[in-house]
Amino acid sequence: MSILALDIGWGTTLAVKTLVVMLLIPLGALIFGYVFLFKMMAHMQSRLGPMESGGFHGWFQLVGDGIKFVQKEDIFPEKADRHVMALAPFIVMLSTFLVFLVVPAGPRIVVAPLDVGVFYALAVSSLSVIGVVMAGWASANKYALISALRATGQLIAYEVPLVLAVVGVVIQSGTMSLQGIVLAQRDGAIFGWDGIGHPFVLTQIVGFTLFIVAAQAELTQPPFDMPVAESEIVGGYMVEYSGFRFLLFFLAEFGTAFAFAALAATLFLGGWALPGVHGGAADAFGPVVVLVKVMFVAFLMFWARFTYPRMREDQLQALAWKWLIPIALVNILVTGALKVVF
Amino acid sequence: MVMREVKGMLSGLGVTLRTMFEPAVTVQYPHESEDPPIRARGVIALKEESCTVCMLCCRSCPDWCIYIEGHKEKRPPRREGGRERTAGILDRFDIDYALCMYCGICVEVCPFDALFWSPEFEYCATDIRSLLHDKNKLGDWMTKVPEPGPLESGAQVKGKK
Amino acid sequence: MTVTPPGFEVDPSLLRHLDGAQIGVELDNGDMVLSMGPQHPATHGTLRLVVRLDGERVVAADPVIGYMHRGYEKLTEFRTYPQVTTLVNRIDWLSSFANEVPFVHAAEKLMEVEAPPRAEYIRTALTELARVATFLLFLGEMGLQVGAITPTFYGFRDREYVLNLIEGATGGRFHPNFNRIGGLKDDLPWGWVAECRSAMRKVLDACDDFEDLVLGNPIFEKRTRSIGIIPAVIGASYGVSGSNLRASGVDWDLRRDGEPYLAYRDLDWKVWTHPDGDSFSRYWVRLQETRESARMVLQLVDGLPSGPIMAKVPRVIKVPPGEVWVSTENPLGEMGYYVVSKGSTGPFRVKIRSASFSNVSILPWLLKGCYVPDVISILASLYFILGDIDR
Amino acid sequence: MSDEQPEGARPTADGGEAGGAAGSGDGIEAAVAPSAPAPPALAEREAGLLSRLRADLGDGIVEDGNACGGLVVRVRPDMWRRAGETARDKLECDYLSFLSGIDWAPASAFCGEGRGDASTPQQPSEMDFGTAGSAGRFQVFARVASTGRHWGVTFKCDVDEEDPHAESWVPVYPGADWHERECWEMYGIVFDGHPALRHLYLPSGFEGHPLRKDFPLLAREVKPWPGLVDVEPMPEAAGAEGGGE
Repeated sequence: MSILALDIGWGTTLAVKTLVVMLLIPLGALIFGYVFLFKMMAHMQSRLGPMESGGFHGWFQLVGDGIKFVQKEDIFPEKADRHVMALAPFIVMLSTFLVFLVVPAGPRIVVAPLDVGVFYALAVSSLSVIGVVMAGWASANKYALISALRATGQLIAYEVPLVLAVVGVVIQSGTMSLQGIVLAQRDGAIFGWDGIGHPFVLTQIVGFTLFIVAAQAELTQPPFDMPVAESEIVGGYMVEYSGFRFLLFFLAEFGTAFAFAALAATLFLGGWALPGVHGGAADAFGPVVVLVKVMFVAFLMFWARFTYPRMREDQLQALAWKWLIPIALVNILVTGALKVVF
Repeated sequence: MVMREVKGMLSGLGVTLRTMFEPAVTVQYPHESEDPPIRARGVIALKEESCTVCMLCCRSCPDWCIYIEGHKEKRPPRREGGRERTAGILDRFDIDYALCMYCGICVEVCPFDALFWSPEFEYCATDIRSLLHDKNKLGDWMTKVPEPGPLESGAQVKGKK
Repeated sequence: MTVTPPGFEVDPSLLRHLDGAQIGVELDNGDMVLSMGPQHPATHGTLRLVVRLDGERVVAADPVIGYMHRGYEKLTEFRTYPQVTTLVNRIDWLSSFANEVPFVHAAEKLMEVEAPPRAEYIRTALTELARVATFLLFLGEMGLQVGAITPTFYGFRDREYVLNLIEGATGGRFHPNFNRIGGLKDDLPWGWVAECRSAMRKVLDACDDFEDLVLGNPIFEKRTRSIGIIPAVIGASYGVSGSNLRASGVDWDLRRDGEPYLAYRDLDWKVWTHPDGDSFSRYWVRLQETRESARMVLQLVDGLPSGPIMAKVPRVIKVPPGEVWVSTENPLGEMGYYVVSKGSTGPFRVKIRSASFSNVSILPWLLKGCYVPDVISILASLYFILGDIDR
Repeated sequence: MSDEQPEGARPTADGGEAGGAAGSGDGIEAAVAPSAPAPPALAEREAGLLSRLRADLGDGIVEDGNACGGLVVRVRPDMWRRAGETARDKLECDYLSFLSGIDWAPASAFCGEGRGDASTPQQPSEMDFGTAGSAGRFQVFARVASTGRHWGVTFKCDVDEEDPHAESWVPVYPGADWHERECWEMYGIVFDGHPALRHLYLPSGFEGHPLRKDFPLLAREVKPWPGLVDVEPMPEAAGAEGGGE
């Protein structure tokens, strides 16, 4: 077991890798939260966003919020089911951590280069539904209950298009391991011309849009934010949480956004691969490249989040079953046929 | 039909993107502040000399938030043969800004033009009791009372305050 | 004596929407009674909506109001006429100038006093500015209720220009207190007309932004088309008025059809109606009316006559005995005052007819059989102000 | 139901009542202004409405009046719902503007004096009635309008003081539900035929009917009037209440 070819024993590498991942999520969530939720949203609404805390452009705002939440009291309603309610945020957080294990950030920088990478990532990402339902049911609050039921319907309904959107990529790259997909995109060629490799977003544009739309629904972001629709059910399943557990939910929300953006960047935009960069340099620049691509994908998702109103439950289900899934199937058919022909 | 929907979705995105690159409208208050127009009703200033303690402002205030106490004093007659005049002297003139609704009836109803509006608004206080401004505090506000601005063309200029 | 509110005893004949649901069966099907409010983000203030749900469908809704009741009609009996105008513009605090106009007209009618033309023009301009300010807030805020966060900030930003205009002329942003019986307190400051023209152009651009961002958005259309349909006849019998009734196809606008008041007859403007009567058409009608009002203000400012702004009125106002009913077209609907005077310096009895009171009284009928998210979009589209309901 | 009483002693013909005590014309102190000239006769449109109403209700109309151009019709209490139906069907008044009550008792008889509070306007102390008069202290009045024809009528009907009852308009205009609940809560007038007469604005345990003239306005009872202090009267005004009283 080695990282960057330094073999430093099994135990320590595992510790280093888990430490890196444990650091990655809060950091990623903070950066996402600050850049998109504060600054970009503010400027889109012709205001400045936080400017005071931390001097230059209020960078300390989110960290300050985090500290505030940590020192707040953790309240459990009297009729609530304490243990289930206490455990829920950790389950939602768990699914975010597990997704990062397979996302490669360089030729050799990956926590676990699984061969069934994509399959594993999508399977694990659906764990958060359990956490949401636990939170909604256990907090003995009518609004939370409605929100939990809505969340189940929505998250399950959008697992299917999410997976189908990825199948096109798997067909084209021939492998399910994320590392393999990235390499396929770097070395591939579009009908012979391999100037910039073959980022699947060009040929899989339908798959990419489906993935973004389905990921938006997985993250319960507008236009699909019924479970946390503040004007209808006041904060949804998080309504009874406070203090550290609410912080966990918040971090989980942005961590998952970071994870899905990373997945989309890896599957469709070629992960850490840059057209002219090979060997050792790829290792050095890899993470930066991935971060830039993740930021771009996240920009698309948050852009939709700040523009669109939210749909109603039945419209949302209708969109998933009547539109997204048929389109995904057609996309797979076309990709398969072209794969056979070329 | 679908094209109209897609166009609708994209035009919405266009609006938010365009606004993102336009300058924000926020005025960062403590550092830079928007100065209120001349006529803004921020605080009421009292010119003590012209007040004759006639209690009209106190009577016509809907919120009953003006407290006045005065007494009578003898004044030498204006002409030497004339009889002595009695003039009202103000002991206490408080306006309780915790109750005041800034309607301006007192300023308008005062027959001796002793009350003026000033656009000054930075007099918030931590303790509600200190919102009861007494005579001299209202006197200090007199320095902040601006000259009434020129009127729009076509207005009939009257000597109104 | 506790009386079960109507709709909470199960009467299957009324619930025509719910043919499928297992309503009317004697066994207690465990409907959930959900209380939305009085602290609820969608209820514009302190309206409490007790809703009986079957799953997410509303079986019966009973609005509970009165949290904001200040007892205005009792207060007016202890106030003189100038004091009542400062009291009365706090009923619909978003368009506060427009509240004073009918009361001042009622007093002027009783005293047979005519405000000079310049005062009438400035009053019309400020009423239409109040309408633009209220509707801009609605256009933004309806987006928020249906889920889009961004339009709210556009609404507030553009409303700021209009409020600065009102503050420049009257001294107060929210409560101008500029109306006097017989005219206005003061004339416009220098440069107000030019500023007004530029502000109105910004408002017209803002309306186009709202058209693209909210009205054209298919999701918004899905969320509001054919939701909360008010047929014209039922709407009128409940006393629904203003844009809500015009959205149901009733071509009735007091500025044009009622007794001529202010300077509306000198302007050319159009009354907008929409046949459907659903939430979408209410939004659409208000968007067109904002544009119409902005154009009206431009016409008013161009044709502003010169002259005095205050008629000859005694210093202490005593209104001769008599009764009068004056109602005007406020942004929220028909607002009217039935003033009974007995010749004293204050009114004997003032019946305040506020628009939102009747607009909201249709909710129990309207909300039967719709989903919880629809309740929110219907509440937002009716656009009521709590001060207006509770008086 | 109060039977048909002969007109109140005071002639309440169309013209304004005769002025009360001669105006003492000082300060806020109340006086009834000299009686206004008789308001112009009803415009022909209102007169047309009145004739159509009279044709249908016949002697149900006790008296009609002109409130600055608006038509006011007082109907017998037992014809109240019938008047509503006539307005809705015959006069196409599909729009219910409002429905409320009036308490004609003189306000100064109950509260306001004795505390030297000169800022409250002093209403005349004897009981007289507005346009189209009234038989007793309480009255229910409503206004209906026609969205198509752009005209409107105000109806009034008397309500007995000891046992205030009135027919409910809910079957005629469903919108009257809330108006009647408010009127019951504020004046104590019970509406027969109303589906669920319960509190609208006031908390359920509230006793008393606030809008009645004998119900004190507590805000003005609790706080002493700040103008009570020993003070020099305004020079040119004839001594309103003189030096400190």
